[in-house]
Amino acid sequence: MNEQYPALLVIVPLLSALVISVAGWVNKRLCFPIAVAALSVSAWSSVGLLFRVLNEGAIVYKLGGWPPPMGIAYYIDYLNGLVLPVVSIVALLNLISSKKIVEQQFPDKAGPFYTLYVLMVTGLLGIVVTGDAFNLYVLLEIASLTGYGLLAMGEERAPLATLNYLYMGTIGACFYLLGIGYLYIVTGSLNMVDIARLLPPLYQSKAVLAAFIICMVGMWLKMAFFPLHAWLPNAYTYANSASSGLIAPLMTKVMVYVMIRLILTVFTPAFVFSTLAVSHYIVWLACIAIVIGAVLALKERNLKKMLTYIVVAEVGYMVGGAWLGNRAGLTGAVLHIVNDALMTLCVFLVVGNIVYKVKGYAFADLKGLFSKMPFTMGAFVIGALSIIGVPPTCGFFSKWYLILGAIQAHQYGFMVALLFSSLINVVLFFRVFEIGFYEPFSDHEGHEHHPAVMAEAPLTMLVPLYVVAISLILVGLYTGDIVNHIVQFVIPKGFM
Amino acid sequence: MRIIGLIIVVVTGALLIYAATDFPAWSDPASPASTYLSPYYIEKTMEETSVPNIVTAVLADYRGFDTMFETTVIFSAGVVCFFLLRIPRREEPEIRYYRHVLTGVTIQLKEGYKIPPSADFERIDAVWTPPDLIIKTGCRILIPFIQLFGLYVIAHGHHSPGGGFQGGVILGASIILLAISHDLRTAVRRMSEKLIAILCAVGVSIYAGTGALCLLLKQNFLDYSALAGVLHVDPITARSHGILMVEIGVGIAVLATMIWIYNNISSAGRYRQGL
Amino acid sequence: MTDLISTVVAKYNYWIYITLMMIGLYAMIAKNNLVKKIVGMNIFQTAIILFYVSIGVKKGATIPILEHAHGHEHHVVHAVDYINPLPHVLMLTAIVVGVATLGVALALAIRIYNNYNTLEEDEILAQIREK
Amino acid sequence: MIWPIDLAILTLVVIASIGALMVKDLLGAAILFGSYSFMMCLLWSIMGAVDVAFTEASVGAGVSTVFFVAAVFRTSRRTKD
Repeated sequence: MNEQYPALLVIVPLLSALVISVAGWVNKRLCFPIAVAALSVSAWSSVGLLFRVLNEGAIVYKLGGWPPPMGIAYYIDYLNGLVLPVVSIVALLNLISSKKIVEQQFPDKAGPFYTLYVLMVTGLLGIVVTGDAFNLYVLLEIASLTGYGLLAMGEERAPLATLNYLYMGTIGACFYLLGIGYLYIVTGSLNMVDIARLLPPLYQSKAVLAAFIICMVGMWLKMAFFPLHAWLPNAYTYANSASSGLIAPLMTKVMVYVMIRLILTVFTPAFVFSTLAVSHYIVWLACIAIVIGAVLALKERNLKKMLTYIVVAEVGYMVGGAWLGNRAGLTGAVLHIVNDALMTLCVFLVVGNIVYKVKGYAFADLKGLFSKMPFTMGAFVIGALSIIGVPPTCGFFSKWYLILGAIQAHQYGFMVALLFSSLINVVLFFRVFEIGFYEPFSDHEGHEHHPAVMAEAPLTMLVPLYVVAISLILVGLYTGDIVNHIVQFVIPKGFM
Repeated sequence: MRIIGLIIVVVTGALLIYAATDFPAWSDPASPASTYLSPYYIEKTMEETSVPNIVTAVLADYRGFDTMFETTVIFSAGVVCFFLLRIPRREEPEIRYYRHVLTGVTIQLKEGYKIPPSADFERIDAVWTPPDLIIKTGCRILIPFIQLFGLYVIAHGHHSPGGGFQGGVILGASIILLAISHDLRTAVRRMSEKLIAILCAVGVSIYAGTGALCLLLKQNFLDYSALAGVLHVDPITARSHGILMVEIGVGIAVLATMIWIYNNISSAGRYRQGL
Repeated sequence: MTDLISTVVAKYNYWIYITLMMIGLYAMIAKNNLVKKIVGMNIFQTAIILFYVSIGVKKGATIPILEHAHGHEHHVVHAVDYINPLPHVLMLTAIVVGVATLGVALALAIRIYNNYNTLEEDEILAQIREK
Repeated sequence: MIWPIDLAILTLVVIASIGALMVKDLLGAAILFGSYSFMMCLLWSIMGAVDVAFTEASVGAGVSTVFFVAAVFRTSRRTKD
């Protein structure tokens, strides 16, 4: 049974999305259980796949029975073996906590919502697992289209923000398609490993250089890397909290994974770092991304928009780490994909709970939340500490590898940017703690001095939150094992 | 905003032109794209899948996984349009318009009043819709033949250009023609929204189900040669039948999605008044 | 000079695809009306399809459909005299993705029109600033 | 592969695309966009891509124009630029 895991991983959510769509018309209550069952099967098979990769090394699964260059093949090695469980578990946890939000905001459209939710997870899992460049484009379109649908159901400004996201996202996806076209016209193949085999004699050709630039610009656009990040804050802020809880932690991280996959497998680090000596400028661009992301977050007066700017800064971490060009930097980048997905999920689940109970996420609505919603704010403290980078949590360890890589690569600007953004994060989060903790007692005209009655979020929203909060600490403690067993084999031997 | 646009356009255009100088000359048979992978498809399709139309064979068999996700893209577009636009039906009374067939006089009734369906009054969308008897009867005659042609295109995808997508769109276009020539209510009465939504999911699940069937028969996903046992036929023609089953699934999915998207966009989700 | 003209004419399709793509990209960035941006997006996508299909063209080759006699005697098939079918398969997907994105974009445009009663970007931003 | 027709259609395609973007009325833009898609379909059939031409004709020229016109009817024909 377990040699069919790669197929089950993507097909079960796809088939269940269709069943949910029909169930939405026949009997609405069935939608949520089917969605949870589907995502748990795919989470189970992704963990099973990770263990199979640990035992047997890279797995190739031939779709339709045709050998790779002719047909489409799944190519699962250590890199996507690590990212797959993160994507499916993050999606499962957010799904559990989104049940109450959906019932509160659009109860009669639960069927389509869960269909789009599970289809988006199918697209993301497919992107992470596929070994064919064009197949990755089709899955990218599924993930983006369902993302537009999920993000557009929100406040009054949500459709406009999502339409801008649609324009930028379509340009990004089409640039990626064009980059694959340039590779196809020069090599004649579409399979990633096959292209990497055919590329070396062509390293000097202008078409391959242009293909690389276009693919990179396309991916930077999709992951909202600094100069191209204008669409992200509005798109994620005005969406309903169930969709932003799914898309904020996953979409940008999976795009960073695709960028690392392009660097490591398709264009091979030899081409990227030696032929193209451009990594120095991109690390500087990442520094600017981190600094601008942190500074713009200071300006915001509402919690959700502040967090979206922190997501933009985190993308700067990962891109900078990947482009440092040494082992520590790339380890930090890959580890940061895992950690940042969990951290962002924890923080956005907290926002979901707050919006569910308080119906607002501006700083004014956060008054006295520590007494009203102690558990939610407790998890928010753990998430904030992890984003700042305090040792027991996982945020510290990936930042540690990034700084180590920056020093080894003599990119001191990147190191300074990392430390600067950590300090800014401290200011950002403690400002929110201060409002949440001290605010209700210090406002003089408020006469009610009795502590606010505890109005905590329902249990189905608290349990996933605490699972994530605890996992932040566990992943932090087991970083050594993760690096030694998995991330170490991600980077090819020849890498200095 | 225009200047930024011009700068970006000029820079990307220069990069693309700079790279295009390095391409192999246009339409020369020795270019890498035409000498690496495609000769295998051209020479081996007839032996391995007995389908003369190479594009359909590559589309549904060699790279069938792509096409399954492409059908999922269409399906998700239909669900997104429904999710965004559809306003749940609240039975509040509406102003109705009728036209007396013989004299052509149009009547506007206050909210909640109806004329029972009778031969000499026909319901119209709004006061200004002119009586278009010629268009209606013309379309009623034309639509069955469009649908016949659509079915032919799906069924004949093996031997001639065409296949699931083209046939599905033509069938969808015939129902949209009905909705445009008459009015949205007759089209929705002919194919109700629930039927379309379920047909959409059924189409994609025929495709994914065929693949899953091959999975159950101990082969990799979408490996049609596994169907040889079920269809009692040798693996090569099993592949051809597998491709046909998949094309039918795609046709149904595309048919239903096109109508679904049209219904939601043209009536902006209220399903009362279409184009 | 003549080789310059021959190189330009030899790759005429690629210059046209680049101009079309730039027209689409410019329209998406500079146009003020949201539906005009959607038209620009579609032109952008069809330009990439033009690029892919012009990869597969071969001089003196026929369409990628094999004449088959039902008698099953397999005359040898030479790859040279058939057009490369792979870009056609990829572009069927790209066209369908283009329509799907168009449908979603128009649905969003209708929702925006319901909220702001206009489709001009500057008028919408003015209304947002008022609120 | 008739070479001059290919050049003629390519230039017509560019003209139609610029026209679709410059015309001041959205319904006109939708119709011109339909003609642009139809000319692209001619281009594919000249280049031998018959399946792509069939899809572009039915999907590109056919259904997208219907969606455009339906959306323009539901919003407004007025456009400033």
